Amino acid sequence: MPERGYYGQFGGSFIPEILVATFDELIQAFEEAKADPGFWKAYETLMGSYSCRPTPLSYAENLTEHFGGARIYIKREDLNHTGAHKANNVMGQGLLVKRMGKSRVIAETGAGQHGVATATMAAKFGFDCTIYMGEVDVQRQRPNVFWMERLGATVVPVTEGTRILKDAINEAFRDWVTNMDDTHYALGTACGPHPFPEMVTWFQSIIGQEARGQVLKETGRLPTRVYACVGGGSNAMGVFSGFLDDDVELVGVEAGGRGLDTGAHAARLASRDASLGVAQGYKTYFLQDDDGQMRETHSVAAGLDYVGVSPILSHLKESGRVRFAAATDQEVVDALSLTIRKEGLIPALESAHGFVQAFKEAPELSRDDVILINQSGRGDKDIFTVADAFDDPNWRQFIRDKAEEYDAR
Amino acid sequence: MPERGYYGQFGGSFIPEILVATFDELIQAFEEAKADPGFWKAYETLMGSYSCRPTPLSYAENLTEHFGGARIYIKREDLNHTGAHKANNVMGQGLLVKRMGKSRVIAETGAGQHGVATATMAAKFGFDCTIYMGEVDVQRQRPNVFWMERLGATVVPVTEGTRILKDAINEAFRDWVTNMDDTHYALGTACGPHPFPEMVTWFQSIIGQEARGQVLKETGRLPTRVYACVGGGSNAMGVFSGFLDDDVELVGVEAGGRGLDTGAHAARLASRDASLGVAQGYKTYFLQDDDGQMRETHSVAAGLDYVGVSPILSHLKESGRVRFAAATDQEVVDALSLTIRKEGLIPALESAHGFVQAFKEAPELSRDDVILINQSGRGDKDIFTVADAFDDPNWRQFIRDKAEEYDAR
Amino acid sequence: MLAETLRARRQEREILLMTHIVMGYPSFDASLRVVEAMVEAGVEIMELQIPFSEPIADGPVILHANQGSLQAGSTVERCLTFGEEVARRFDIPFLLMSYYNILFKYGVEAFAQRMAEAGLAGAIVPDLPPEEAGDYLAAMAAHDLATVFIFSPNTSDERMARIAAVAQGLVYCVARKGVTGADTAFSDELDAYLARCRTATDLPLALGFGVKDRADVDFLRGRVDLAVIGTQTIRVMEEQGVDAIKPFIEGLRS
Amino acid sequence: MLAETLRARRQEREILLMTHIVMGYPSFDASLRVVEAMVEAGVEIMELQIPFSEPIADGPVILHANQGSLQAGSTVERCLTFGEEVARRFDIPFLLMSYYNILFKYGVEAFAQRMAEAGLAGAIVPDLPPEEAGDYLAAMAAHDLATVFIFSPNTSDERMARIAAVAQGLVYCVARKGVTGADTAFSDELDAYLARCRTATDLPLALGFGVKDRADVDFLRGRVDLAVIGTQTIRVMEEQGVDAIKPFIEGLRS
Ligand SMILES: Cc1ncc(COP(=O)(O)O)c(C=O)c1O
Ligand SMILES: Cc1ncc(COP(=O)(O)O)c(C=O)c1O
Repeated sequence: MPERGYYGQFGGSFIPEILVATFDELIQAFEEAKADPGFWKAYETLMGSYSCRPTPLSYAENLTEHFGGARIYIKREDLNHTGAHKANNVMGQGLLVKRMGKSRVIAETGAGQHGVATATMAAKFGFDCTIYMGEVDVQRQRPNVFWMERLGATVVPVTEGTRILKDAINEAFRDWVTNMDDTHYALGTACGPHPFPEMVTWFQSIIGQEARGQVLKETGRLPTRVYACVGGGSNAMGVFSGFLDDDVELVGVEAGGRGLDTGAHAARLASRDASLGVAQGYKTYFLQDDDGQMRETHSVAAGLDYVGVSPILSHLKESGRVRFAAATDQEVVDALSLTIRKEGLIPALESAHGFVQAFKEAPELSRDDVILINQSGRGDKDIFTVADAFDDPNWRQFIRDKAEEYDAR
Repeated sequence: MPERGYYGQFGGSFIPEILVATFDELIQAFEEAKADPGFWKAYETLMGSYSCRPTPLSYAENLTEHFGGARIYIKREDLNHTGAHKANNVMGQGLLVKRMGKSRVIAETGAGQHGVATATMAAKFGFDCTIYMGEVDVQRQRPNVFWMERLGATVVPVTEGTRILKDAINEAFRDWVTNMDDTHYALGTACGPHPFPEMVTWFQSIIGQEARGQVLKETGRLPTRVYACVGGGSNAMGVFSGFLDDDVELVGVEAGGRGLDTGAHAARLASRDASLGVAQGYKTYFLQDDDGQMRETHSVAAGLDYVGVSPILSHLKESGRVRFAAATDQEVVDALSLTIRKEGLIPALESAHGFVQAFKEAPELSRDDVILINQSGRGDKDIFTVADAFDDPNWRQFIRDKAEEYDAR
Repeated sequence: MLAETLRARRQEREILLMTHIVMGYPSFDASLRVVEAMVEAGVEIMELQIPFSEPIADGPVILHANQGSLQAGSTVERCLTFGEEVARRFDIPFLLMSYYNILFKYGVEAFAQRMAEAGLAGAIVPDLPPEEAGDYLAAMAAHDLATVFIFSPNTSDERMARIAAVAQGLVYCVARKGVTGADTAFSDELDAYLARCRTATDLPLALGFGVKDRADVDFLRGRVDLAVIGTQTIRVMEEQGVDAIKPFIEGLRS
Repeated sequence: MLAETLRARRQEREILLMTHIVMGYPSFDASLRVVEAMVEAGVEIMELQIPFSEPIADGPVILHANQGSLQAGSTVERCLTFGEEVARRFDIPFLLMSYYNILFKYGVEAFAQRMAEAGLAGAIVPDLPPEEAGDYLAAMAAHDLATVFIFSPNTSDERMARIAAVAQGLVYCVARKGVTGADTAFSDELDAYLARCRTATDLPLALGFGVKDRADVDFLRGRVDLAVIGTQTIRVMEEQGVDAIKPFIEGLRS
């Protein structure tokens, strides 16, 4: 029996018996791919020709001046095809699916970002594709649903449970349990049963590999600190991977929502509200009640609005290797606003969480210090959410006018 | 007196006397920059660290299979920061503005793409920024207005004339005539008075330079044909620049709108409806009436919806070096749809015009042939327009629901 | 002990019935009446599911019942009390069924102790494969509780043997891929699979997933020891009310 | 010839007035009544603008008048007929003003010939710098028409000389940066600029852009030969009607 994927006490593989053989097959395919240098090469080639890897490292000169402390560098995952780091994982899994000879992919999606990325991968590779998405998310993220449909994917609104991301994951597992023979479940983050946390991290490690080399080349030194937002943990693990063995402080930033003391947040590692549990196939910190029922979470950023967190990050938290913080919705909007104005960059609301903490700490550091922020995605894909976050009256009027125009048809 | 920028009988500099000195200064700065190898180097460095140049060349394997003719390659300008080739021109002009010591930039915008790019450049360089945009476009392109405002730009709705792109250009000139001392007008395409056609082409030539090397490296040969959409002509000139001296057929594709025989189009070079004229500071083919008054144009793609066209392209048409075709709105939506499904790529509606003609011609060619399409921008920035073009009822419902949600506040 | 009980019953009847309810759905009152009806209708053993917010292996009907129960306010404690109540009152074995997090949060040892005190016979935990089950196996063994595990059509022979080594009471054979509640085509194709199951263990075999009427049960006669009726009883209750359950169950074998 | 006419008038008056209308705005009838009023009020010369869809150098008021005229259906032909009509009827020189595309599409030579036949004195084409004006200069010269060019505050001395070499009739001095219609601060700062203009040419100098009332005209007395009233008469007409124009013009110098 293959390795079960534990990181300290976290991880594992808590799956229905019917899926065990499928996971065994996946683990084997993944192990073979890892052992085959040609596979990583093919992955890099694909990402270099279809997406735009290596993504640039941008020096945020104006923000650096503004805060007057450490030099701030930004890793530009927003420039990936489909607009976020999600593409890395998905295209990697696509190659693996081809290797396994399967013809269909399924995925969960919350914000829609991973759904669009998966539908894109499926179009490119010629796979059938079904995306599970909580009904609440289908309603609020219609633009992404529109694109998934154009890409040829079937988007299934999940009407059970809280009708958001975690329910979409459950539903994807239900599909997989039925269709595992020809279907691969392309999980979107470094969570879930083994080998997903490791596999997603592996594909995302391309971020950290590139970033390490780029920072060194650009500044002649390693960064003092690296910041990344943490939803499931894939972009954070991706960038952190490049620096785990270095004397570099790693900081994960979770969704503080309306504040850690309000309960309306999604901070598993930065708050005291989470506890160890087993759900969705793996063991980690979950936001759950005393009975073990999962709680509702809240974040302005749909992609961070999740009850669990990568078991690898739980382990790195426990071992002290990664420090965790939380950013509130309001702080996120402010940091986003500042970044747009000062640098002409539009981080995704998710990514902006990392910026918040970096901005808090940059002034404490000196000009000799370098900090690196992972801009996991671009915010212009989320105009509806961002416009609401900024509470823009002109936007509301535009939508009303548009609705009237449609009504008049 | 500096060169006046004629290409055959096209081009020139028909400007009010008050701007002559400003143009002289600009021409001089541009000539100096061109002569300074360090300038181009700085430009490349900026585009490599802030945007993601070189942009990839993607092999469209599925489309190639689908059409069964020439191998189809796609130059990925959609992966630029801000989502289109417009960034190349704008960042280049930004460097020039810095060199000239000015502190404010203005620009016209139609679709909003050039406006967002300019506002981004201004944020990055710390310039004040005013964007002129026809009132009609402000209404239909609100998302871009939203981002420009977030980027710190003042967006001025132009309420005169037909209230679209050409009127915004006039208005930008009116601003410039007043504020030329500290202000640069960052024109968005290879049109307008000298040196704009040449200067914009120069910055955009980075596309063709890269693409030529990439196609050669990838296929061991030059493309048989290169396709690009033509609004003002900047992305077309950009990619064509790389192949002007080669035995490569260059094809520019204009907006055929509802059809060339309906009058509702923007085909200056591919239709017989245009004639030689002088407006907005330069001489070229314009869609105008017998009195010389500009006509209304139409295209599903706002960025191609313009009365004039680059004087360099008019010249290349006259000399026979570039062939021109037109794509109708319906053909564009179909080509867009196919490209999304087959390749997971979402070209902008503008860019999709180039795809239409390439798709018409690919089957006539053999597998030995290589064709290159310039994907000038990404379509997901235009969800409102694209959703309308696809006539998606779910989208309309989403907007209605959203409007109700806002009404209920 | 559970295995013996079931074997004894099997002497009396060619096929046994195991039924399933989600405790607290739509209410604990209703659950009690359903258990009563089932026992009266002669079922030999029952699964009592403690609802979980993420029931990953369950199909829409049971999923919905999980949520309904939670929304109505059921807690783990209330479910355990209910289990104790029915175990004391009715003379058939009851299994608890839930996802591992429920046990884990409760404390696996404490959970097992509580089960034993309540007079329950054992448990089924569908997301707990034997590889992850060390603590659970120890605790259940310490309290003489049956650890029911699952075979599936794509469980290898080798793995079946390994599962059988830790299974207690009975083995639950999943009839097919998929979640609970979908139709299963009962055909001879099943035979090869069930033969493999039979070779792997001499525990009583229960077959579930999609058993819904008398024809299905007839088909299973001679092939397995127990037929599991899960989703279908919830459907009957939802569509025809609690009173319809007894005749439905009786009709499956009469 | 135009220069002589103007110089002669300048003997009689310390400052001449040049006024401007957009032909066909709001109607050709109105335009005719405005010309009449202006002539009666004693203006020495008038600019008649043929509207263009892209009047790049004009400010909002004149821009709006261009569009209003076009929307009301005015054509180049109608404007030329109007020009001919007023030139025959009133005994002052009339200049055509328009953007180059109007002349270019008509055919520059044909346009000049038509102007001459109509008895017009010359033209101002604000987007046609001398460098681009080869055909135009030839055609205008062939028909003895004045080619009015423009000086601006940032035109260099050297360039003024080059412009002066092809200018005919008068030189139009733009008072400041900006488009027509905005306020101009008439101050001594202008003097240095006007001195440069004066050095560059001995043609009559007209100063425009922002001249709006008697104080402005008074200021220009002795500094230039002509004050140009452009935007302000359109404003007066729009706000107070055609009848207000005559008293307005008369008030500028009385
Ligand atoms: C742009 C972006 N960043 C971050 C995340 C969070 O995911 P993860 O923590 O796996 O990187 C998401 C998820 O949708 C995302 O879209
Ligand atoms: C994506 C894209 N492509 C093409 C164009 C047309 O401009 P040009 O012809 O200058 O490339 C535009 C203009 O907005 C654009 O946004």
